[in-house]
Amino acid sequence: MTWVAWRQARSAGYGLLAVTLGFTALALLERTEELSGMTRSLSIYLSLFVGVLLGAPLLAQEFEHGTYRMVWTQGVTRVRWLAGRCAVALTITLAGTAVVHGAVIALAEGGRGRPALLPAPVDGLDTAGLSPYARAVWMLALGLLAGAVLRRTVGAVAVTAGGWMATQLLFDNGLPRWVPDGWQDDFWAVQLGASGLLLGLTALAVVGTLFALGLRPALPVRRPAVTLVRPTPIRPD
Amino acid sequence: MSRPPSRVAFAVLLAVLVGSGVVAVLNVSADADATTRGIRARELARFTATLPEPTGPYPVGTVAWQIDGTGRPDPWRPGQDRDLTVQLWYPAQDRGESAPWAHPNVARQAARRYGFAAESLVALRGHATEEAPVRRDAGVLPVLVFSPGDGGNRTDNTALTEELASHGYLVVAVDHLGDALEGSSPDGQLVGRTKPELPEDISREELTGPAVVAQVEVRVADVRAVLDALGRVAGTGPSGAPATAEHIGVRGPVPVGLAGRIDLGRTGVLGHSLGGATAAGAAYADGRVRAGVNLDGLVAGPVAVEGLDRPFLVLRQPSHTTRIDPSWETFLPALRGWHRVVTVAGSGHYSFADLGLWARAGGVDLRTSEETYRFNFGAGDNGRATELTRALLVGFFDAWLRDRPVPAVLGGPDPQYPELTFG
Amino acid sequence: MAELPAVLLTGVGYRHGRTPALRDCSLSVPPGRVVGLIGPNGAGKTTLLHLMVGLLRPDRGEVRIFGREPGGDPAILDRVAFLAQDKPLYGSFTVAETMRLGRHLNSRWSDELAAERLGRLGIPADRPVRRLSGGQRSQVAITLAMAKRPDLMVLDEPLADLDPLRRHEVMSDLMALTAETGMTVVLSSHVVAELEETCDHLVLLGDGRVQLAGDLDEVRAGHHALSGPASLVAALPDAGTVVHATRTGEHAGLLWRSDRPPPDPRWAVRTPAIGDIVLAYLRAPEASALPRPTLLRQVSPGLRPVQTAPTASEESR
Amino acid sequence: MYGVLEFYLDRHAGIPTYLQLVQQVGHALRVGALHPGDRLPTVKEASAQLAINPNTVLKAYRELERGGLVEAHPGRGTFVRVGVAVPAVPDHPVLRDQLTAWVDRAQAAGLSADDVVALVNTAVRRSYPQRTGEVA
Repeated sequence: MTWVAWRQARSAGYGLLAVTLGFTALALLERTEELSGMTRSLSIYLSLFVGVLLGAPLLAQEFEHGTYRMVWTQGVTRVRWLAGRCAVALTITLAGTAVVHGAVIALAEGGRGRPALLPAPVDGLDTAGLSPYARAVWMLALGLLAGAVLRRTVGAVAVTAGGWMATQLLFDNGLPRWVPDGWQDDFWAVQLGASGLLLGLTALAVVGTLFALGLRPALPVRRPAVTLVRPTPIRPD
Repeated sequence: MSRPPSRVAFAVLLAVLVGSGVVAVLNVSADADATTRGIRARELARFTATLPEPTGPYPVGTVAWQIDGTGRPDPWRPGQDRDLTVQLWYPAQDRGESAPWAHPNVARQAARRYGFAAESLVALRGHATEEAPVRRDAGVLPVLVFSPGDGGNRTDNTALTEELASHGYLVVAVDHLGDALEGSSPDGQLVGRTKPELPEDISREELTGPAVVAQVEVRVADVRAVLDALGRVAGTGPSGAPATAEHIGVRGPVPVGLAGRIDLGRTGVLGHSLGGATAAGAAYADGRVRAGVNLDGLVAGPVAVEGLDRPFLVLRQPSHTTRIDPSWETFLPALRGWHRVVTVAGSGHYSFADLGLWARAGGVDLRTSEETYRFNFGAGDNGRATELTRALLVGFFDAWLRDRPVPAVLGGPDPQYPELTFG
Repeated sequence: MAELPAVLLTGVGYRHGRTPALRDCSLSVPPGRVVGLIGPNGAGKTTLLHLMVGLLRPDRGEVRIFGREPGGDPAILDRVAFLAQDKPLYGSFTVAETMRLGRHLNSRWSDELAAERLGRLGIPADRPVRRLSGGQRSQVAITLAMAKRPDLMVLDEPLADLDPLRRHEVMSDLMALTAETGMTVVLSSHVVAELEETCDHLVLLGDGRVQLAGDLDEVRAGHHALSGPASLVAALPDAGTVVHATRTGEHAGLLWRSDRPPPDPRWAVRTPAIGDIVLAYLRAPEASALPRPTLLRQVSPGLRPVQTAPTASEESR
Repeated sequence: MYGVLEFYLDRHAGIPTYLQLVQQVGHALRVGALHPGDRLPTVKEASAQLAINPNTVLKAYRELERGGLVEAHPGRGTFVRVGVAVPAVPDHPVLRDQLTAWVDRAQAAGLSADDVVALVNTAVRRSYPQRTGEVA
């Protein structure tokens, strides 16, 4: 399953690799005062790429090309197939996010010995700490859900992009306002709170995806017990 | 059972996953660390802020006044007259208890803005005695009006205003209310900033654009209103008698010996940053002004093109060049009176304000990049920068308001002042 | 233990949104049969096949493949191959990669079978699927299904887009594999002639309902083409049913369903061709001849559902 | 391999497929294309070659077995019975030669191939009234 999942994610993976390299190049460019903070502030777009390149087409393309009928009738259950594909997509997502995050910290800002932007927990909510990872995972899951429900790549991409903007709005405007006063300066409280929120949304999206695929996980469905009986032969007179 | 194990693919996947997990943990902890350092700097900057002792021969007295803006509408507070608050420093007869640097309301809020613990600034005292009688042997006092930087308060440059007072000047610093971030009435009631904000990343062109010009114009009018009010104070009351001058539009105690000692015939203006532009503008607009100093500020309005025919001093930090400030390109060549452009090596923009003295101890650097820090606070010792600025200001005004010889510090390169370059 | 039916549908209903696609479909296919699923376009063939392979779940009734529910059960997934009508494949995969996919996802996969068949058909292994001709793509898809070595092979209109030579190739390989493995095959078509030589079991689907289902010989033996005076029609015995009748003047021609021909010697009796039987049923959508399979009886929930398929003990009762 | 016998299918003959296979085995024996002891194509080979249901082949072979012509050796295949007594045509060279000469004469007399077949069928029907099929 691993190979199949990787083979299917390959082109999206290369796309994301290119994006990652782009960010690394940006980070190397970010050496002058004018560009200070550029890589970090642009890194919010990584999750958009994750959702649009990796998440949205993952299921939408299967439906659009009808290949789900081929792959779901192989000897591997839908749940296992989806788990395999998600595992690979998740790995690519986390690796890409880690590389870009690392480029921000080590290349763009590490050279100057201190972060360029105020990474106060509330201000740095969208680019610092755990939230880039939580955000990327959330976008992946949203892309999956959109693909499973809409079954069209273009639509799924559009919904995912819309979801990204909504998330961005939430992080820019909503969340910083709602953080209670005492937590404003507590990095872990703010990060865990925000990431927890996103991971909660992710979990909902995953459950929604499973439902949309007709898979009812973990919910014990009580089916009426059924017994087969032979019909009593009726002797014609 | 011929399913070939895809162990290689699985192993690669696992390795990448574990690897990125490790990198992620390192990244997150680096961010957490950086953030925590930032918070620590902001939260835990508990230090003892100090101001250097004035070097002049006289002790210093201080008092705050409200100047009524009767008949002059306030552009930043529609429907109100443009009232102003000013702080006076002057040579005092005796040295008494030092007054606080600023009212606790002002100090607390400024500390919060800088990321200092409130006590650091609330506990800070200058070297002036409140309402002290004016020094009798100081003679008639030349007047210097000080305009602080954009958002600055009347006490933001106390290290300089006290110094000038200790050398025998009446220094009047203005709270441009509605512009000052922690502007306040004489009794410490805060008046918020209501003027329209200039864009944070203001472009080179916008720097001399109409928005800036309009704001400087308001400030210039403020300075002229202060001069008018001082004129009214100078012309009242018997010499030496304390008086309250409500009928002349000035509210606040007049220190013993002040009335009649205000020599508006020898008036200078100076200011920091946007206040520097105000100084240049006031010198251009008001014939009463005989000399002016711009401390690392731009120039806006007609003066930027037409220049001045009176003595004018420009102090700058090394990064403030015509490359980032186009106003100097036309202004400097148009100066026709005695003038100097003096660069203070190692200084930054806030080296000309009290904040520069506290930047390191207050940990302001931790939240900006090195380059931004250098622009704001310089690479060198701001104590030394303050020392040099004081010497330059005293020397300049002594020369042009008191007819003393131009001192060595202003004369040109001097081995005693290796930090100063002229051009 | 008695052999479980390869395919067992009991009272299956399915709706696409509000439109009913299948209504009360019941059928039982013994293992080893080659089943022709015949019906006009839109009769619900594809829906029925999707239900069989677990791509859809019935709204009502039960689907059992070798006694188990299809779709989620890996034991069944490994035993069932499905070829959808448009023969979907990943266009970016090469032929070899497509086969590698089959090998990775199926435990009974035969590399030899795949390599032999693709080599014999001259399909280049390193070419991406999207650059193959339509016929070659179909052959790759069919190979993917065959190399899985399924116990039940479900093919939706497998011959629709193939020329006669390719049809022969496909059916030849399919029949060889059937002979070799004894697998059950279900293939759909709207052309009965296409399947006459290959099928031994017929399921006729009309308008979402199973009209006719059974072994081809039984179907043939149970129907009689009668011609004779129209006046005799009313006197036909009750033990049979007129599926379809035509009248020209005093003469009547009918398809008569019964175990034996009518006793009246004035009828000219002929054994009808399977194509004629199918045609007669298609012309009379209300007619149906169902060898009623096993019935389902609901047991109150809470009782342990012990059996989901007939077992030896059931059989011997 | 089934080089010995290759089945063919006449889809328009109106004769059930299994019966065509049965007839072809009988015909092959008569013309000497098959000999006692020869192996018939396996069910897989035959159904692949003709693309027909293996059960049809099985049914034909069972029919042949019932007629005593062949016998199945499980695991090895289906073989023509060794002791089978077939009035094999090769055993009657004189009759064959005479028929060949007769056909030559009919051709010389201007009869078409169809005419010849019709004549032969008439003769066969007269002498073998129990038989129903056509010769060609």
